[in-house]
Amino acid sequence: MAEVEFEEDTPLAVEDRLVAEALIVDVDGYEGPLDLLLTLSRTQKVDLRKISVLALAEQYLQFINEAKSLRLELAADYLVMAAWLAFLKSRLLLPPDPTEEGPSGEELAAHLAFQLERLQAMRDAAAKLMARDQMGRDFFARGLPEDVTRVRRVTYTATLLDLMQAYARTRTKDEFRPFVMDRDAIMTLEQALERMRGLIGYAGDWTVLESYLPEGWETDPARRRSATAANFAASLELTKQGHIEIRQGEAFAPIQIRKKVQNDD
Amino acid sequence: MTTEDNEKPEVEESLFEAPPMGEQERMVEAILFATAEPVTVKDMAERMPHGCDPAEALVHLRKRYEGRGVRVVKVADAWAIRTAPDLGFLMQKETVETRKLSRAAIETLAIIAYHQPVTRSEIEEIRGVSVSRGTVDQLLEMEWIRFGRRRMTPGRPVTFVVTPEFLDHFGLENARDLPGLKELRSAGLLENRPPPGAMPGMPEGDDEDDEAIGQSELFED
Amino acid sequence: MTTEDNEKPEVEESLFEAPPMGEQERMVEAILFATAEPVTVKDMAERMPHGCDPAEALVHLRKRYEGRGVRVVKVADAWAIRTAPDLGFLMQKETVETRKLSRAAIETLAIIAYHQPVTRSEIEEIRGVSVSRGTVDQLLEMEWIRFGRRRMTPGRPVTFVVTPEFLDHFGLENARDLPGLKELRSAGLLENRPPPGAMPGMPEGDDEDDEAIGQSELFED
Repeated sequence: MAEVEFEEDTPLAVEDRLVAEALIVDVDGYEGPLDLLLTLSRTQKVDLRKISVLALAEQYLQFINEAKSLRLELAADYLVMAAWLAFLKSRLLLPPDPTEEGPSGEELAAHLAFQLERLQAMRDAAAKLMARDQMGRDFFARGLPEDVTRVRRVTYTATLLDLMQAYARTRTKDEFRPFVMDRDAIMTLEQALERMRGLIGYAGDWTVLESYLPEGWETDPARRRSATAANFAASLELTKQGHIEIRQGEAFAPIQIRKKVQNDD
Repeated sequence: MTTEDNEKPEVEESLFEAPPMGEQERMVEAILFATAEPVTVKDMAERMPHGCDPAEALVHLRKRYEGRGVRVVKVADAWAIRTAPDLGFLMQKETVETRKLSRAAIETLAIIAYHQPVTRSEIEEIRGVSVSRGTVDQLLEMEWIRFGRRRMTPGRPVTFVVTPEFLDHFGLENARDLPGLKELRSAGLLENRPPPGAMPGMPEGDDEDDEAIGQSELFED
Repeated sequence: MTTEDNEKPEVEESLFEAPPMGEQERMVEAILFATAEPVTVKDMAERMPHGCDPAEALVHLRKRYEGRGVRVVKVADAWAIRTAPDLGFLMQKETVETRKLSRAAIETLAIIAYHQPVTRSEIEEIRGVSVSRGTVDQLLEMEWIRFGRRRMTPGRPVTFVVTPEFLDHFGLENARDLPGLKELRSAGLLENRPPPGAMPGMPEGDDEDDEAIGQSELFED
């Protein structure tokens, strides 16, 4: 549905209505044509089910004419109702024309009668409702309620993922790995390679490979073994890549490395 | 007062020893006295020891207070204690001035109560005039009506229904107890009879406008 | 407690027929129920029809409520209906609400879990913001962290470590089982953000130092 369009129309419609309602007040305080019809119908002094709609239509049209002659301003819906009732009256008076389309005069009259009866019924129901015992007037609730103390126990929780994400937030460095994951006596080839690449630039002369062991790895035998092996493998790799030269005087002699001097030969 | 006949004592007792029914009645009594708002059976059961049957205790309690200065009343699916209506004269100090409702508001309230769930345009058709925003707002604010489900018709208009607060205020156990409801229904006066052809004063186009307003504004938050 | 002796019932009765005592009891019951404060006998008498004896009605009412869920009690020189003391437990409604830990708390917890034992100033260094007392207190109260040994550095600051309850909650056998960030990343649980150029307070070179400390001190007990 074209709601947007309706919304745009709304403020006007409400305003129109307020204006219309203000005018209705001018017509003797009737709440609208249906209210006026219901009031008029009471003059027939019969059960609403047996009401003569034709007579009611005549009454209404007469009322409207009087109001007009008094130059009372009539709200549009009163006039619309008057036109409709005039049409209904003609339908009710003329013999039914089988060629004519739409509901018959009787059907329209019956519905109007139903509307009046229903409105009256709702007014009666409203009166009965308001006549009931009402709380705070006829009967009363507890005046001195005892507070139900809401013992609100708040438990806090978090998931492992929350924990991880929180940690990631504080430590977003890409290379960061929690140290608890490190096997503490292992130096990998990658680590050694990375480290030696940085150091080799400073080693112009032959240096014993063992002196490249990282600080803190020389004393513990396991660490020393791992670091030595990693450094050795890294040296071979760097030699292969042409960054350094490597030599060993004899079996079990210290292994020495030095930065390869470009265009040495 | 006890329930050994129609319950399954062997099952219940084997799990927990529920307090005797007399004790349960005392508990329900204390709970209902302590609050101004109706309390649901579920709520009572949550506060009472395991294995209690507040619904049964309520039956006993209700009987106990018959003819007394206060009564045990049912409001929708909850229970409350209220003073007997014939003693209202004693409570002048407690009387709360309710805002005077306009005739339009009273009629609108009655139409919602008897026709619920009902759309705004249906209310307007019954009353023959448009329903002002203020009227509906006032009833909503008093918490006597609330929004019901949307009607599954074009425009999906919202409907209005009455609340437990409404029932409580008018001393009704549920909306079926509305005075004269049966008679109105059997007389066909609660039917939503479509008019044969277009009715004057209620052009169809306007109705849809209203509903569009309702839809966009009512459930915005 | 009753006043029949020192009043002049013969005079009153001659003027008005007071309601039967049963009715008076109902009235007192309704008044005590609906009034927001304890009510004095004088106040009751003023509200009730002429010739009533609220003091006597109170005696009956009080007896009626003996052993019930509520009692008629005297408060200073006035009367009120109150819950029987043994049913006070019904006036509590325990609701357990589970909330997510605040960002500050979860970050602090994560740092403790990964770096334990860790001092408050180390946590602050890693988070880059100060850690509030409340946050640490909350974690201590939840029994997810506890105090570890004091660090043997100037000031001998206390350290924090996680507890078995923490491990239990997160389904970890020990803190070493905490997944590394790389694992989380490869599992797609963390977005692979480009690393920020420099972490405040955490120059890159320091990292290895940190780890070395952690390694030697971790899980010392």
